[in-house]
Amino acid sequence: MTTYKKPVLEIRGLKTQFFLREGTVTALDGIDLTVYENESIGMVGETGCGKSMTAFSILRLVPHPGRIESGNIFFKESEEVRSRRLRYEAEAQAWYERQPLSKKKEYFATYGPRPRDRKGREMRFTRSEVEKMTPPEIAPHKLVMTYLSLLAKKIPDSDKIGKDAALRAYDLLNKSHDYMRSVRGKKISMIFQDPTTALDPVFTVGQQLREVISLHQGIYNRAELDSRVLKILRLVRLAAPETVMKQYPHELSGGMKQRVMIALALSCGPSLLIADEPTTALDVTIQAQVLNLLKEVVRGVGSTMILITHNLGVVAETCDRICIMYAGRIVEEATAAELFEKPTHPYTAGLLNAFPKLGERKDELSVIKGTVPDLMLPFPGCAFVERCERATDVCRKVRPRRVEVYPDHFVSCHLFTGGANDNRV
Amino acid sequence: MTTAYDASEKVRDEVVLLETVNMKKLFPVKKGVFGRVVGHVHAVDGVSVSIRRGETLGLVGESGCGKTTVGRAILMLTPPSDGYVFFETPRIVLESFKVLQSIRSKFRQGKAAAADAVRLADEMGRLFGSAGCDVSDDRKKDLCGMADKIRRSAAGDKSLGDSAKWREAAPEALDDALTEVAKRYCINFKEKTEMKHLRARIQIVFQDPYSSLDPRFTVERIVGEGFRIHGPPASASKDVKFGETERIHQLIEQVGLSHDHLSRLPHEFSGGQKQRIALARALALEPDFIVLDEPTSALDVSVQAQVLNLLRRLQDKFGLTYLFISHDLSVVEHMSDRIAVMYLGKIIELAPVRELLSNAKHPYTQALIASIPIPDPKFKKVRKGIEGEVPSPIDPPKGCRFHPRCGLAGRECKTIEPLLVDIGNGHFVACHHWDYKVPPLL
Amino acid sequence: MTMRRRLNDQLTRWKMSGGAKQFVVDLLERGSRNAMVVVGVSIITIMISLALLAPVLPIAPPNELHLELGENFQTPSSRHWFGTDSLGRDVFSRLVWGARISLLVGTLAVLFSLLIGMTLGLTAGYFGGKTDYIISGTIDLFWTFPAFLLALALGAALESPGLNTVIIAISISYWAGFARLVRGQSLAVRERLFVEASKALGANSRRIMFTHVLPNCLAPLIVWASIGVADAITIESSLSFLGVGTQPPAASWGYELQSGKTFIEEAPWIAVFPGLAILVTILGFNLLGDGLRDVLDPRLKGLRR
Amino acid sequence: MADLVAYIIRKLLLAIPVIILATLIVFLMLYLTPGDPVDALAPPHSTQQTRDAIREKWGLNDPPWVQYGTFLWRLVHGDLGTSIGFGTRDMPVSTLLSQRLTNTLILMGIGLGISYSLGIPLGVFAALRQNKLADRSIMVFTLVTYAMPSFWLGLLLLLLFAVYLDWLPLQGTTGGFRNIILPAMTLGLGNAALTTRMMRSSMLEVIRNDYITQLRSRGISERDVILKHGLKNAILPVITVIGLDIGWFVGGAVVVETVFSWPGIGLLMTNGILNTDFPVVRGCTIVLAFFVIAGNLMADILYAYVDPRVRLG
Repeated sequence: MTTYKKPVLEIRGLKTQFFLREGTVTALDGIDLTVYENESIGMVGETGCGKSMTAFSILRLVPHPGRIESGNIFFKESEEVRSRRLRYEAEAQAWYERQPLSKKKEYFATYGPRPRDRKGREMRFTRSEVEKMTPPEIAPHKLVMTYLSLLAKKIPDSDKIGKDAALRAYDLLNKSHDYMRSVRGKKISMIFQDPTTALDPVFTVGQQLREVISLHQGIYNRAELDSRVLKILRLVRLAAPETVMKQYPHELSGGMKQRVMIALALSCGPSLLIADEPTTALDVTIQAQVLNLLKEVVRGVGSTMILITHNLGVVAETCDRICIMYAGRIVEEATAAELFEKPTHPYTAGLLNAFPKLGERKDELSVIKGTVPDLMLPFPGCAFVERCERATDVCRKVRPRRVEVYPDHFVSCHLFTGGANDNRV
Repeated sequence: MTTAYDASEKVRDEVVLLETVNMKKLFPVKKGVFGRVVGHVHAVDGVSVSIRRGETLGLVGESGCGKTTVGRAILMLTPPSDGYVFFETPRIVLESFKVLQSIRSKFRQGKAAAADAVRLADEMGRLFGSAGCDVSDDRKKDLCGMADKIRRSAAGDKSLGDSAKWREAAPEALDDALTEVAKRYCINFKEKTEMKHLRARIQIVFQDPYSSLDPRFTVERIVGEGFRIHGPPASASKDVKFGETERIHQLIEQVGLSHDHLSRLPHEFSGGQKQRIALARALALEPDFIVLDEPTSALDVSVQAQVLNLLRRLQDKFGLTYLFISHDLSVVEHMSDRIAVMYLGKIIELAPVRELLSNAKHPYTQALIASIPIPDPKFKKVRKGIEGEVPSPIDPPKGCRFHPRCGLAGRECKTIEPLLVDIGNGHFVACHHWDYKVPPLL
Repeated sequence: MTMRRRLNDQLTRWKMSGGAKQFVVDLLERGSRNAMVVVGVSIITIMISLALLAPVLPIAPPNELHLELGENFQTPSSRHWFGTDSLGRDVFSRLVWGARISLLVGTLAVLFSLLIGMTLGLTAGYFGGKTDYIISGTIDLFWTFPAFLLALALGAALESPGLNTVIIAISISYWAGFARLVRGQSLAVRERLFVEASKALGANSRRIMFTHVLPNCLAPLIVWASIGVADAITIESSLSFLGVGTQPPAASWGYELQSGKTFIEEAPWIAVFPGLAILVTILGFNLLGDGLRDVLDPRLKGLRR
Repeated sequence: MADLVAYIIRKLLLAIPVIILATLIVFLMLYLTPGDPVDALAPPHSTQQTRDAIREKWGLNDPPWVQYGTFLWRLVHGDLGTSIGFGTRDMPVSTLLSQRLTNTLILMGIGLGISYSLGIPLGVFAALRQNKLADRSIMVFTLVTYAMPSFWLGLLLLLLFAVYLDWLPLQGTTGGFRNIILPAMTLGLGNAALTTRMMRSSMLEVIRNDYITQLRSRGISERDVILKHGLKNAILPVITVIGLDIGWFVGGAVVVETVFSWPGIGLLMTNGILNTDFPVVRGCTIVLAFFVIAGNLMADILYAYVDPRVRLG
């Protein structure tokens, strides 16, 4: 009884890099994610795994010197266009599957590392070069080119997704800055981690809320604006909203500030809400209050939420689906119940065991050995290989593809791709 | 034959590693042109807790509840404004001390009767007559003499003259006795030089690994700083040729780092490694007691697990005693033998781990446990959290400090402050309604 | 080649040693990569060597008068690079000799202010309480009061104008910056947890001050001192320009400018070149200071003057 | 608003000890002068009678604290003694000062105006073009401008605009507004350079803050983010140093007035120094010190007005 779920946001092959003097940091390395309507999806990972960067990339607010290098972010696609795109993608996938393993590495942009030259720089191809590399009898090669040519920052007219104007029209990465501004705050809204630093200190709460409401809803009448502000402050259950409206952020407590932040994010009824560690800076009892509020309000507004956190407990209670991120990649994706019951990726399993659980006291927590890898170094294979107990040779060399191990449960690990047994490498 | 007697004797001879008696720390709030003191932040307001050798006491609470101040006050980093911090004190001394204190408060209120004077004299006699109390023999003789006179005066012996009237003499003798004991056993009454020696035995690891290491010092200097202050490590118990360098190498290995880390500067390390360095520094002087002030809250989950395991291992190896301070009840539960819960400068509940989690009595503890998100979606409970926020510690609520947020609060909660009472099983709670039946939590 | 390798080895060893040596190597290494520092150091080196070599350079004596017709007001030429002044003195020679005075005053004044400031700042930070209250009040007063004006008033009131007067006046007016810096830094460092840890190990205040606080003040002090020399030179030349500073016939840039002002229409070079000399020197020290600030401690960007 | 008023009152009260200390220092100046204090106050070659009268008037035989009291008392009544310099001999110092006060205020006012109206926009502009050519050129330009001694800059401007181009008068006040342009420019440019650099670094710091990203994430236009939110936050550090700026201007005014013969208090002071006219120098110092104190007070109040967080303190 699989009901059709309508996707709000679909991310494909998102790659974001930071260009520092010391080298290039790959913060996001080919993220694929589908967010469906009215669900809340949790993104979990440790510091530097790229979970916040995903949020900033969606809003196209990647700070300098970072840049979104490639990928697509389809927002509110029409059903017909989406099905067409999925068909293209399936064709490309099928073609990819047919390739010998050694060539897979070279070609596939989304699932594999980019081809590099001898000095380790990324190679960029012209169209003719790609055609030369690609066997002519394979039709979907053009899709490969999409990804490769996106790297080259231009869309040739021969590739399917690139050429399909209807498809491109939904890609946020193709939009003008003005359009993005109309999306931010109105259609996609964000809640920040630390409410003490994320509210402008020299404007009152009322001023900040009024600014956003009047910008996106075209209301300029002061009285009406004020009534809207009060309404939204009541929605987030702030006691004495009239007073709060006239106060500056520093006069509020942490929990109140976070409520104001939620009010700001919800003020224009966004269809997607991204909450980046909304409770990390708060105390545990306040965290419970804020989480309850978030759940309730999001459901009430009929919005979709991406909840980013490092706390497994928070996602377990709040989210329907969970993505585990590691070193800029999504390593596992499943429904909340499934993930906690059947953690499949070794990292997920390690993370779950390392987390001290209330009422389940153990003599020793199981640990994941070592530390997070340096994102400045390229890893051709699996990012977790250095810390993995079950790593094999193939893990070091080939990046694992995303496979569906159980229904709606995806994992990127060679233990499940069959790659571990692949001796063609 | 008399095993029960033996056991009780053992308890009486036991040395309590650390005990705070009614410890307070007030921070003045200044205002105006001339820095007038307009009030006090009651950061720690009468905390009495005792820590046995080899155990881990967990201290939980939300930000601003004073848990960090407790740790810092024990180390005299912010010396307590009032109260006593006993270190390595025989239980009999502590017990007598508390009795004497209660008698003193009776005298202060002017409610003392002759019977109290007799009790006082008995208690003083027992305390200063025993060998367990480590006070110079002269002083012991003096004080026992005083006690004797008071007893006789209270018994109606007129031969001693006016100077020995128990009503005047008793408070004086009490103060003398208390000061004498405090000077010998309390950290916050020690002289500077004595304090310096004690410092080697009580250490701390801070929350923020980034600012707890001097950015200009190499790891070797950081770990060896203690030796520059207290001289080279004691070699008596170890091999004869056991110098500073060897000791530093040993320490750095014990915390899971390697020798080539020694010449590096702190900024080259990750958060978890920095915490290991801080731990090595704390261990250098072979302390008995370490205050762990949120040692893992700045770390990621996988690294946190590594550090927690390391702490456990070191405790077993060196027989360390920990005060583990954290806001995270799950981490505290994992680490501790007993847990104390703080709210607005007071301990409101204290119990062994299992007892506290399965049988929490204080509404705040219950709410705290209920607020913790469980990483298991099967427990998608409707949360019974608490409303409102922690009031300002400058002007804490009268009566029970939790009453404005408490669902059980009655009239007495608003006026009478509940005391920490023993309800059995080593479980203490400060609530007028602890007996109220609660639904099971987990 | 082996020399170089040995030097490199030595530097690496120092780098690993921590403490002062490591700081110096770090400073050299990072400084040499910063363009501002390199330019600043080059300018300062040239200025200092000119000043030091003044007596042996093949230039005319600075006070040699040539009152014969045609010898004064000479335009710049190969014989007189920067021309001659109203008394026929060689402007270039007077500038080189003037550099001695400017640099001497600048360095000494900053050295004295540094001493006063560091002592008072450390005292305030070390003792805290009432002592701190009084000292920091005084610091604030001197800090808000413009150093130049104070130096001018002092210079006008003090016994006899001259080099010593100028140095004293500038030192008295300028120390507050250093004191503020050291006090602020020592208060900030004392809050840091590594100081708490040191206390927990049993270190006394003196040890904390000298092993933790002072080394952590070093970087900002160096930055501040470099900018301070530039300020002191500005003040000195301004005072000389107003006739309060160094007295003629000693060659001082400010005084040269003042005397050139009268002939600005007929002989602009007499005033233009001394100004240029001041500009370049101050630029050199400012560049060094700004560059070092970027290199050593980017957080100091908010500091001023 | 009540907290703002309380803040102002507190600041006013705190200014009192500062004023007392400043006057004390000025009072002590007399004892730095060589020889008998009377020598500094009495005109040269004056009779014993005049000298005695002056000694009597300032109570120079009294103990020091009484002398200080006398000095303060006379100061409060506007009596700063009489000039002993050539040409202004026996004129009350207060009269001399009040004649020149307006000129100095005009000069400083226009100078401040130039420095902020130039420095703030330039700084913001440079920050937004960080490390681009425009930013680099502005940074080099400000570095050089700041290193220029003001008297030299003044001379160069004179040379260019008055001598070679002959657009503006050389010096004096007869030309009306045209006279003020060069002195005010000379005074304002150096500080404009400083303000630019400060504004730039402050802006760069502010736009790295979380709340700027938060505002962007709400779809607020870049112009509003920078000019409304960024500017209001970034200008705070600039406001905190307005007090220092005024001090800088007071010092600069002395030099600039001398270069351009602008008849203000600064010129009076320099002439006083050259004429060894101690009472005039002392009077000028007091007035200029009051400028500095008042400037600091104004800056504090302005800061509290702009930044709501300060008032609590």
